[in-house]
Amino acid sequence: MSTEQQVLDRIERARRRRPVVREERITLAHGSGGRATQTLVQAVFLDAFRNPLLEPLEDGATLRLGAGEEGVRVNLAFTTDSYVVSPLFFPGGDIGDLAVNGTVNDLAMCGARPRYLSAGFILEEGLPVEDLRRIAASMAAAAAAAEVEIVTGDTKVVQRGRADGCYITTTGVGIIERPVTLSSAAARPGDAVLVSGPIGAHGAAVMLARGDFDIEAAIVSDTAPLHGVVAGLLDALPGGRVRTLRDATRGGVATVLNEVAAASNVAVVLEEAAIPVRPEVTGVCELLGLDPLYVACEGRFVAVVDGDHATRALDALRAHPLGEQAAIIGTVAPEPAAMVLLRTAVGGTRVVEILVGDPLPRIC
Amino acid sequence: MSTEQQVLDRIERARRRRPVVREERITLAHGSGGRATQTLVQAVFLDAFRNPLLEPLEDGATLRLGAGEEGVRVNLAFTTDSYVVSPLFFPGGDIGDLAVNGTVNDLAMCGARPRYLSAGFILEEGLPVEDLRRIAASMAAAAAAAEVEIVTGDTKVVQRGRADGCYITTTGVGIIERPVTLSSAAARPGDAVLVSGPIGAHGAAVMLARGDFDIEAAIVSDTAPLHGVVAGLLDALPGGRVRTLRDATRGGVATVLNEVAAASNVAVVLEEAAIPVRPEVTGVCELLGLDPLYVACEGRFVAVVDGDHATRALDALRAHPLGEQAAIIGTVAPEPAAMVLLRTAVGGTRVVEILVGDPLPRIC
Amino acid sequence: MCLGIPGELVGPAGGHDDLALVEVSGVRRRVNIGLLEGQELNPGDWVLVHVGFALSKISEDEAQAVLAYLEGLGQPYEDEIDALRASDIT
Amino acid sequence: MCLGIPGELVGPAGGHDDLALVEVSGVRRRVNIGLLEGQELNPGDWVLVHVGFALSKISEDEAQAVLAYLEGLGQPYEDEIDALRASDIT
Amino acid sequence: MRFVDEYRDADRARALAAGIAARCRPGRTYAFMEVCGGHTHTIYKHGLEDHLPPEVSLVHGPGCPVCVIPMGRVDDATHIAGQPGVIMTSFGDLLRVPGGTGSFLGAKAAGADIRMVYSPLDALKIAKENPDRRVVFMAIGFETTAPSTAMTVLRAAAEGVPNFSVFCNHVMIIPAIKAILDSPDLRLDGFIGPGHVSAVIGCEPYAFIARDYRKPLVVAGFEPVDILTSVHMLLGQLAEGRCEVENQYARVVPWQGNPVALEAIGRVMRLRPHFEWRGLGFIAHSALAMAEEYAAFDAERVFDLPGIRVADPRSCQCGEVLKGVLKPWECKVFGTACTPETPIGTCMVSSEGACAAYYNFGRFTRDRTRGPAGEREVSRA
Amino acid sequence: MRFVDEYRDADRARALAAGIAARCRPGRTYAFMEVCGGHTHTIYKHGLEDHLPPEVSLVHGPGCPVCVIPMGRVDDATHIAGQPGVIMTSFGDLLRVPGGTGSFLGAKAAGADIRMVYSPLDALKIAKENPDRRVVFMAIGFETTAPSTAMTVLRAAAEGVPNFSVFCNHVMIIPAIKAILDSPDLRLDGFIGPGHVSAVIGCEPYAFIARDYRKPLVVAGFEPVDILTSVHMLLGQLAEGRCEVENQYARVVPWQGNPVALEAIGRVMRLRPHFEWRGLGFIAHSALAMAEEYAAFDAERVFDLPGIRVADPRSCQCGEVLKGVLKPWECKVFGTACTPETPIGTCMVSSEGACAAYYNFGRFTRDRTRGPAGEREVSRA
Ligand code: SF4
Ligand code: SF4
Ligand SMILES: [Mg+2]
Ligand SMILES: [Mg+2]
Ligand SMILES: [Mg+2]
Ligand SMILES: [Mg+2]
Ligand SMILES: [Mg+2]
Ligand SMILES: [Mg+2]
Ligand SMILES: [Mg+2]
Ligand SMILES: [Mg+2]
Ligand SMILES: [Mg+2]
Ligand SMILES: [Mg+2]
Repeated sequence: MSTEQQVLDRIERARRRRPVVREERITLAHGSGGRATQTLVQAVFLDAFRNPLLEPLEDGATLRLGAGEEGVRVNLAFTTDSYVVSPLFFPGGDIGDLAVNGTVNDLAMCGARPRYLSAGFILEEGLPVEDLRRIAASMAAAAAAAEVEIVTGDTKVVQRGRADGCYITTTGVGIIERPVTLSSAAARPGDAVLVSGPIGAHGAAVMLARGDFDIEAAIVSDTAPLHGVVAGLLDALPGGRVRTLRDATRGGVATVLNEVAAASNVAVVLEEAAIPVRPEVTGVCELLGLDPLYVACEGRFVAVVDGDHATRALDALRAHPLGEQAAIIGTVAPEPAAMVLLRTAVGGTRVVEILVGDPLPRIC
Repeated sequence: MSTEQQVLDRIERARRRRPVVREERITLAHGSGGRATQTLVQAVFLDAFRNPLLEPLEDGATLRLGAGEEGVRVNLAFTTDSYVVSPLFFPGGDIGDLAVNGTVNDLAMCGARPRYLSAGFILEEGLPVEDLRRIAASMAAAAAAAEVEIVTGDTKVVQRGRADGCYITTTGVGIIERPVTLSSAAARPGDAVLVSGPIGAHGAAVMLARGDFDIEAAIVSDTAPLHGVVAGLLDALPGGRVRTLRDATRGGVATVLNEVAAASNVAVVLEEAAIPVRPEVTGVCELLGLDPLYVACEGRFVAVVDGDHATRALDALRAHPLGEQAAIIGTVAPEPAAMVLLRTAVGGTRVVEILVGDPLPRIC
Repeated sequence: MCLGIPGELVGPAGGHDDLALVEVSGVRRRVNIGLLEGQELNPGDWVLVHVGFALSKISEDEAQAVLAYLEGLGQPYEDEIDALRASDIT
Repeated sequence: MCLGIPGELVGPAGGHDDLALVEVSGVRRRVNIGLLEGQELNPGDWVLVHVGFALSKISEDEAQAVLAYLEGLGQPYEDEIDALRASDIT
Repeated sequence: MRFVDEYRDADRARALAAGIAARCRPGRTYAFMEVCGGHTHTIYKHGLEDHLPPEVSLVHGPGCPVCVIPMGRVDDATHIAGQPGVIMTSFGDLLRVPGGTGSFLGAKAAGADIRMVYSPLDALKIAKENPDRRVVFMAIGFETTAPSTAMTVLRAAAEGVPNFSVFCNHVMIIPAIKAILDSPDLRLDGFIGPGHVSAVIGCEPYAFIARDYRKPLVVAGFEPVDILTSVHMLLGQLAEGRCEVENQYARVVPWQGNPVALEAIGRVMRLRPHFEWRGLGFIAHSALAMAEEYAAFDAERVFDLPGIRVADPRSCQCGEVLKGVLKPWECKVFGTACTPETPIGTCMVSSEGACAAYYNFGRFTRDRTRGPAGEREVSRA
Repeated sequence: MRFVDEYRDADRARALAAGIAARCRPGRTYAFMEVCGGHTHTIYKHGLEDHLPPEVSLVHGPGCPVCVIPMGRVDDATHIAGQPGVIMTSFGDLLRVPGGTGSFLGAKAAGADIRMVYSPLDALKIAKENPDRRVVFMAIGFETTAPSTAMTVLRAAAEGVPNFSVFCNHVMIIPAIKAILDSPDLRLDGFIGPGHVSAVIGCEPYAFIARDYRKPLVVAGFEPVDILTSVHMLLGQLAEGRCEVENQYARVVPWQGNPVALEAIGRVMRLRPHFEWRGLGFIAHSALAMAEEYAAFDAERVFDLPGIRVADPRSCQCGEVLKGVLKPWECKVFGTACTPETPIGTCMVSSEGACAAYYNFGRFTRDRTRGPAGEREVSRA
């Protein structure tokens, strides 16, 4: 083994070490959705709460409930997300439909039919009531579109300067009606990796909406409920042929696929040229020195499916309006385990790391 | 009818009018848990989200889920609360156990056995990681004590000055194993009203912990999980004899009982001398001009039970360590409907209104 | 606003000369006693506290006098007391 | 840091004289063109944008020259191109 | 609680009720004004009217400090609160007081830094902790509270706290009582005198009421038994044909008041030639301003104030309520448009305001034919 | 994207790869230093080494502006950021740069107001929007960036923005290259010249490299085809025995540079006698300070700075990496203790730092026997 190889192996061992939070204080990086978030969640929360349902750290937990003595079971998906996006309103959406769609999508990623949502509001003193009405109206519209009901909630108000207008935490309950075995740990060599549409629009739209960069572009958020397009995919590839579903939110496609590669102990090999990105999103990323692979989507997901049925999966995605521009973007290989590689457009190969640091604006 | 009577009737009609938010901006009063919160929730959220499960605005929603074709049902309680208490740590507890107990208690108030929690964290940049560890540890301890598991979660970080250290939103799922018909609308004339212990300790402890008032007193929060003492009560009075359970959090006993009186269209008549309040809590209230009836508890609930079984209910409560100082504090009368009256210690009778305005410190 | 609370002096408070510690039902607060300058104040004395200031020293004798006034009500008072003792109101 | 992005001048931007609007893949940003003082700039011209300033005007001719250089690689280039055209890599 | 519980005793209250009933002359009615909002609060909070026979009615007076602030002064305060770098401090009661341009609560929601304090000393502390901000204390209150403000200013001056000032709205009870006595449309049989004001000013200043207007006055404490005792004492004076100033609250009120407090007021403040009272109009020599010597601490001089008089809302009848001419429920908007949640008048804001006290506590205590579970009938028997 | 996509074309890259391989003399190896961190970034981000034959190796140079900032300067900046009323602004790359007393990210978490900007003009805008705050721009960068800082200071002076200042850390590439050429332990066959620096300074300043040190240099653009072309051109010079400064990036780089930019630097800044470079030590005349004339905008004069030299962590080998003496993975802490998440050295922070670029993008591109799905073997065939 060459010296360099030894170094690389040493790195891989370091990457698999028990995560430790080294910082004394929470920084924005801990909310990036990338490595620092993972570290914090694992070293603080998982460590304290450890139980078999939480442990996989999937988009949601799957609850298997017994119904009395009959031994009949109901399988539920249960997931929560807090939404702190700034600004509250942005092209293509607002914190309200984001809070509904985001949680609906996490349920969909568990293979569940989303049914019920709760909504906890933390409002900042001074928020215009009219803004809150708009947010509530767009939550209602998003809930109707996703066929879920908001059945319980809570409202708190904090002093001016203790929030940013409005934070919303939605929690979803969905019913898992199909016999799915979806898991980030289920990807196998030979599988195909698909994305349901062009990536990065949500994050780019929110960044521009903040106005900090003085950039104008016709980019609208991709926020949308994904349970419909997911249902089509699951119906087209029954019997465990869909291995993994992950919506590519904070941290983007790169981060989600790193999590899949690590959990499944496989390599994911992406084809740069195959990854759909809208030109305007590319433009914003070039201007700001960002990589679209790390920019959040709120209506796009990554699917790992049986490689033999990749085109059927693609057809199923494309049959739905929200999957019209779906693409096969890569494959799963046995090695190098726990890594994502990218064959670049220019013909090279490089590593795609999980998002590190870089506190981008709050995008969800 | 006397002129005065006409005025009073006019007022009652006004009180029942469709709520309207008159303010242009959210104020702290909208988070008080009292009248302004009710108005906001009804005029904005209920109006936008309206559905039969949300409509009663109980502590949680009851979900009746079918299990496949067999027609077997699982009844779940589903509830959410956001916790924004300041300071994060206070005598007797912290935001962590509060966030677990508060949601466990809302499930218990639905007659459910609490099972699963989600936790959404909104962290402020700069929060000491050590504080977060303490909070997570106390959540874990509270979850263990309440026999629930935290099975899914989310972590966001907002910029310094956009939160107050840490906000937590917990959502709970519980299983309703008994054939209960608990509802705020179920109180009937002749029923007895009980409280599970001395009131107001939590709110008083948090107010003092802020240090704004330069007051010292040996008051610790009453935060505790109530499902155990509730279970004892439900077992002692089966068959719908327990009409209503409400934990007396924001807005205190006065507000909760006003909600019950309004929903059930009955009068609740309280006996001031019978209401348990610790002397120190009385002292703080006197010094600050507060009424303990409006001060929050986080480990106390109000029960409305069949009047014929009031003492059995009292015995059941007192049999549990968290109900040792339970008391029968009043009765339900037919008239004046939708009102709470108090027979004062000095022998008079007065109205007890729902909490209005008065932005007390954030206590939950 | 004109809220005044009787509190027991339990001793001097740290810091300023004008500050004393007052206790109400086991609850302690520092109050300014500058308005009682010239009056003798000892632990165990009671004062009336208003917006953080001791406004007045409470006279135990006068306090008893109010209650004594009731005894002086004479017959109506006795009758009432008897009636009350006879009935048993929960 | 030394990130420079080619953008097309699409016209003057509001406000200051030194500001112009630049477009990159349909994305517009105001940039300061003060560093190109004395050079003729017209809509349709391309500039290199660095930290909000146009640092250089891009020469189309020179841009073509780089690509033309490849043609000059001669045989190895032709061979390679043929080989590539023959294989079909997904 | 000592000096509290013993004055809330039901047995004593019922005995007094019997004594009061016994002192009423058949066929005659009695109207006593409780001058002070604190008394109004006690009366309603404890349901004291249940202990009074129908012959005795209590009339609420002008002594609620929050209620008498005119809208223009609230607007001035809101204006100050909106100046750059200002921290406005006030007692919690003021938050919802409506001015012409909204309330503190609204201004706070719109961005002003307005903080509640328990004591003027807390405001001074905030000033010391925030040397780069200008901290203003919105001072309200009768003679009870003015000494605390004065002492705070003296301390600010002694310690040299340059960023602290007081927006002085202290008012005085005697001119207000005089205005009421001079109003033609009110028939009163006596006064329940303001106990805590008297702790400062003593009992002497009320002498003219007994002497010139021939009305008895009993300086009263704030517990239920205090008030019932005072009513009993007033009935006693009337029965015996006396007309005096008596002191029921001698445990707290020395006959001569508190000379230290009076001196502090005298040093720091001066009498205003006149001052507007909400609903009552301008009353001469009825309020205090900061003295010239303490101009540096006077928010009225530190800030440019709009100082615009704002007429009360047309529907507002607070003036009549403050004078005792109208019962709260006789105001046309009471309990419908004007509620504690959305007050139109000031009397609906403070818990010492007659309208708020009546709305929050009192609305079932008088003239209700149906009692809650028949209880009121019992307690009045 | 125009002027981008055509330089990322796989066909062109493969043709160049073939051309490069063809120009390598059997048995000989070639080491070229890409001076600029932007080039390092491109090389790894696009996996360009896959297109190079084993005979050609690229050596990463000192041209990463974030990497060369010494710890003491970071501490000075953090000190400024901690002064009352200060808003510190900087490019995002600087957030995680470790100083002796922590990073901006840590200082921000602890309460400092530190804001990312895209342009120094944004910092000036923040200053105008916050007249009561002191806004400091942490200026870093080579000659590419110095003109933007200079123009911003000229605008601040013209508009009279008194609360704006610049903490000037601009460095110059020529002295650094010279330091490397003078170091004994490095064998280089030529230089890939920094394209964007050259857009300002032109190509003439590199003449001494070809003339005195006999090393060819090709000023290169930042797209993959640019870099491969430059390597091809360097091999061409070597094959032909030439040793010249050539300009591959003529579409952007005029031979004489940008005279307006140079003039702006000349007006606003002056050469420092010496400046410390992280890992490289003090280099004479290698950096710019604000000129006397613009002292009012010079954070080094506006603020008292600790100015303490802080030794690099013992385990840090950034100096060797910046000089090209060590490959990133030869540093003992690389990828274990030092990662982009927890950088020990600066080279692990910026995406232009060799360690970060190698860690994030490169760790599977060289010397891996097993390729992903056998693909790398194919692409190199
Ligand atoms: S009801 Fe309102 S407006 Fe009418 S007198 Fe009372 S406070 Fe004034
Ligand atoms: S691995 Fe870290 S310490 Fe070592 S040279 Fe690279 S940046 Fe410096
Ligand atoms: Mg997800
Ligand atoms: Mg989730
Ligand atoms: Mg999610
Ligand atoms: Mg709630
Ligand atoms: Mg509840
Ligand atoms: Mg709840
Ligand atoms: Mg609750
Ligand atoms: Mg999440
Ligand atoms: Mg009054
Ligand atoms: Mg370098």
